[in-house]
Amino acid sequence: MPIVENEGETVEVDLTEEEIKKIKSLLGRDPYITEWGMFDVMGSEHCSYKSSRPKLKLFEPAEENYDYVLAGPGQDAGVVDIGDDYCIAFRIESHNHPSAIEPYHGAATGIGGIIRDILCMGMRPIALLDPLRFGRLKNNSHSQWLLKYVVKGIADYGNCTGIPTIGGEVEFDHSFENNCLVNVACIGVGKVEDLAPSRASKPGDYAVLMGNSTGRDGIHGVTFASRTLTEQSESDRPAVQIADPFSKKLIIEATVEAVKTGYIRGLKDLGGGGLSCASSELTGDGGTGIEFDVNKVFTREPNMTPFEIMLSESQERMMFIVKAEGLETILEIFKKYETPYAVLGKINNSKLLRVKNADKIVVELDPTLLSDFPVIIREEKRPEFLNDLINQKTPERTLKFDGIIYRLIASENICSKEWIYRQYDHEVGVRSVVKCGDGDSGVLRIIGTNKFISGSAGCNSKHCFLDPYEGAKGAVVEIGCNIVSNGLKPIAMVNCCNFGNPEKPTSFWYFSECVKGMADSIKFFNIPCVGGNVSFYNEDEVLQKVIKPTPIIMLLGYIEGQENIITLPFKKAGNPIFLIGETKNELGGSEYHSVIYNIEGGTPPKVNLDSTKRTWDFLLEVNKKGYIRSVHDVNKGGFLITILEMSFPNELGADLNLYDCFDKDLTSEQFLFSESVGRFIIEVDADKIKEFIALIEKNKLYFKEIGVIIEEMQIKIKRLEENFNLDIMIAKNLFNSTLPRIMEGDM
Amino acid sequence: MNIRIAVIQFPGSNCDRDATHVLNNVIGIQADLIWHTNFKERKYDGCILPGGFSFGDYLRGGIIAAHSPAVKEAEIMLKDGRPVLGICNGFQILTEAEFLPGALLRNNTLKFECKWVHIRVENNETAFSNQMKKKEIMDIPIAHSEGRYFYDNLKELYDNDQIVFKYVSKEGLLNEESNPNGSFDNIAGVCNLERNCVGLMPHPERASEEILSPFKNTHGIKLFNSMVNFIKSKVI
Amino acid sequence: MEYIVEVVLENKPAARDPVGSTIQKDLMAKQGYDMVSNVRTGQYLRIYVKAENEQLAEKLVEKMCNDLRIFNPVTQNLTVLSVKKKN
Amino acid sequence: MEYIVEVVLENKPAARDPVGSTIQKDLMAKQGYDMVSNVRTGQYLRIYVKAENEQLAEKLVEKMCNDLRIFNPVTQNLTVLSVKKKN
Ligand SMILES: Nc1ncnc2c1ncn2[C@@H]1O[C@H](COP(=O)(O)OP(=O)(O)O)[C@@H](O)[C@H]1O
Ligand SMILES: [Mg+2]
Repeated sequence: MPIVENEGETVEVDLTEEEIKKIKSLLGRDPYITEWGMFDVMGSEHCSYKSSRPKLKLFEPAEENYDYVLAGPGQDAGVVDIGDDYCIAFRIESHNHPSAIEPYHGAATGIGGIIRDILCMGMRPIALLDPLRFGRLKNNSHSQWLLKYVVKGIADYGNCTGIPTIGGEVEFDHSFENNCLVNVACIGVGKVEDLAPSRASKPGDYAVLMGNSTGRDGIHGVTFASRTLTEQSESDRPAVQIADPFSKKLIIEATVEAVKTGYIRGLKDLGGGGLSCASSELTGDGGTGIEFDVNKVFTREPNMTPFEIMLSESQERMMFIVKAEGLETILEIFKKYETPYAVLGKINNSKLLRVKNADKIVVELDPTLLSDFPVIIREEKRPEFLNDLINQKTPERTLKFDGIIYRLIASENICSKEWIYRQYDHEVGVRSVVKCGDGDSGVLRIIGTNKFISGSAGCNSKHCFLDPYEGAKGAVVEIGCNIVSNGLKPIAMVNCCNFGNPEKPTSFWYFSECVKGMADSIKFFNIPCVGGNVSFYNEDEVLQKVIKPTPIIMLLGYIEGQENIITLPFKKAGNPIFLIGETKNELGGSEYHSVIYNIEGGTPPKVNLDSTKRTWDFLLEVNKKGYIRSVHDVNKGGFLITILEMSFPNELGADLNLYDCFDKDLTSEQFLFSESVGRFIIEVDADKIKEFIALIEKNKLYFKEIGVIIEEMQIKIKRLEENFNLDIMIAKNLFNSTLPRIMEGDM
Repeated sequence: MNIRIAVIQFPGSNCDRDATHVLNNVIGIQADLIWHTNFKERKYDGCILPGGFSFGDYLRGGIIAAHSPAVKEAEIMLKDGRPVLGICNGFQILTEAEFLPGALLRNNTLKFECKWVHIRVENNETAFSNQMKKKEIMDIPIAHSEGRYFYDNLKELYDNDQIVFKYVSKEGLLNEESNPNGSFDNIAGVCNLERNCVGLMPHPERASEEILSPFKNTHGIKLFNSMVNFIKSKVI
Repeated sequence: MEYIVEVVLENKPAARDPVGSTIQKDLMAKQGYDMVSNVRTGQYLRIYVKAENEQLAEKLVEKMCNDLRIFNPVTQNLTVLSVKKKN
Repeated sequence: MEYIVEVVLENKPAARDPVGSTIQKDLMAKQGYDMVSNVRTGQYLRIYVKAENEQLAEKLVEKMCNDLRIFNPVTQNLTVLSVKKKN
């Protein structure tokens, strides 16, 4: 990396020679050393999105095209209006690299960061979600260690701050062995009038720094996150921060109370780039300027240099832009919560960020220079190995169907995730209406209204690996199905793109295809993308191993009226069971292939956006009419796994007659195990079958009545080439015991 | 009469709003959220120490909050017979303040446990259980990592009838499987000798509305109704 | 004068030590470290305190730990490991 | 021969210790013990281990704590406080 200097001080910067030249010419002089540090941080992939920005333009502008979007991409969090003066903020972020070397504090500070993003919109954080990826678990102490401490980190932080973790997702695959993924999402609620922009728009306002003291921890954390994890990271180790959820809880309460006074004009959290990023963005976006002395910043260690103070990424700090007349009130609130603070200075109209160390100027520049880094156009190329992979054939079946299904239900990717969500307080806040395990999404009530929101997040990395465009579309469909399954309507999306090194054309191709897939599908569904995050360099340079492409989709659901909320468990014997949506020969990337044959290839699922959209609309309509009693979308392992999952909670069985239920070109195993997306299993009220069928025919949806719920604890499968029974208690035991046995036992 | 309840907010409390919501909006009595340094007992008929992580649970759940001025005010209330309830972290605070016997240790699972359990009423003559039947079984959730009840003189608890709730199975059986954290004798909640102070690990405020209960009931509300009844009957 | 006093809080035997036994049983023994027969865990505190001399520093810390219930007498024992002058 | 090895795992000196600073600030200082200027906390382990001699006992424990990730060197340090023969 190039070394730059000024007045005898030098610093290593992760900038290209071209960028260095451009910075000098824009500034008209050599930057001071602290300014170099700022350019370095702001120019990192993590802050500048220099590789990804051209692709992210594919998402249509949310604020312009959707009237209920109050804040879109570019803000700290997306915000949507849900009526009656209430709005919802949400966002997702990755904390992959820190978690790979320090799973506990890495994951915990990830939660800390995403909470701050919601908080600094002026909203109260009310829910968390955690999509995760690790290497295979069984007989792998490294993966087990990562899972154990990542979950503990999320649990300790979320539980202590009183924010329920209402859902998440986890996949285990060898490609994540050395690069685990820890994505974290947060949802917040508030009144529209409390929305705080990340802007200092009015001269005369005060800039107040609040929260923990500034230390030497995490200097250059951002640059670290944007570099591939190599041996080099060993020496970067102190870059992982120590989590402090108790301080965060006080900061949350103090901030929410401060916002309620109406005296907060702007608000920004200190994340990547610390004080330099926060102060330049606040003034840059507000068209203003500020001058302050670094000595005003309260530090944890003596003798910190201006460079260190401006670039420290110490956790749990916020910058408030306070109306002059409200300063005293706000400071009183900070005193009540005993959160340290410093009034840094006043906003002015100089359009300059000017930082002094006593008499010496250490920063003096136009803050907008920092935010407009030039993009880099990256090369893209489809990997050659894909053709062979997609043509991979399903080996000859030797096992019986019941044996296969028992193995699938006990496999890492399909088994119950209760071992994880038990450790999360998913009920604090008394909002959780559909709790972890009861439905495909976490549903929350908005207290004081008849409004409900929900969140679900994830994607299928194996599908995306074989076909990133269809895989990303499939992710939008799968997450949308999760929302619709519980009776809510998807209204907005955020995403977290996890990919390899963008400088490598194949990695960048995966990213590019996934963004296209996401953008095309949400446009079709009329769902705005209100935010996102990109994490590149999830790649092990030494072992030449890249993660499977993982475009995590998170959707926010909304509905008014408690009667619309529906859950997953079968409710009553005698009710008929329907399979909606067509099953195709799409075993590529399926759990069947991976668990039974240990192969990754085959034809991956293709998405039919049109029929999916009509299915969603239909489901929301029949649900309103009260015709259906339980719903679960079909996902990993195929629809029999879905039926088993619905049968476990109330221990009800099913009698299935599968004759004539699928296309003649399909084999039974393709029908049973394909993971074609956009399908649902639905329990219909026995008294409403006629009405239900009439409506489904009117909507011209593909459907089959496949059987009926029974009291007996068996799933009886008839009229395939072999009839077979599944014992619900055996399957349930396999489903529930897999994770505890691996994590607490000896596997 | 106008009943007035204080819900104390310690730094790090996080079920304070939840308890206040149930008292105000479900039961319909006045409950005020009060910052721990501002609490004055005079105005209140009863008080609740809510769940959460006071002072981060750093060092030990409840220990730092036990030194708060609010706890001294609560002691005054207890001495003149007014009801004081500790839920979860509040229970830990009450034991650390020695208003209640015993201590709450790290769960024997060594993990945070968030799930619905069943508890059985052992003593229905306290300020917070007088609207329940003896041996009644209630559905209620827990969410804690330091909830293993320990006391080195169990006999004293039995002799004084201080055990209020025990963890049991759905059918009411006292066994190891129904004990979520390794508590001595499946103890989930205890009271003081005067019966006006009760602490329990489960969260009644999360079990007071049908919409939140997987069992579609409101068993938790009986604790709060008992408190209201206790306050009213004392006044009459 | 400033002193550094190291103390350890441990569970009394009756209160058990699930952390220690889990580390010994589920971690060490299973990974082949069977020469470890027992593990006990505790909370360690290093307290930096101003006092006239070593004895007083130790006394003060002991008194404070009792006063403030730094250890819970129902379940824990406290041991002073060492008292050193800070340099 | 059986040895007793006492070790402490704590956050690296440059890292924060929110537990320690909360104990110092919100418990000790507020209750009048303002002669305490700082508190650092850690996890204490007393390990009973069979080994040939003292040096080997210490080595073994250090290796084991590293191997089994009883602590994470990214954020924590391990200090052996003492090694004693068990009697
Ligand atoms: N990492 C996690 N954190 C919290 N909850 C999780 C996690 N992984 C899975 N869950 C929960 O487990 C349940 C089943 O998840 P999953 O198997 O991914 O659902 P699906 O049936 O849609 O495939 C959901 O309630 C989900 O929120
Ligand atoms: Mg689903």
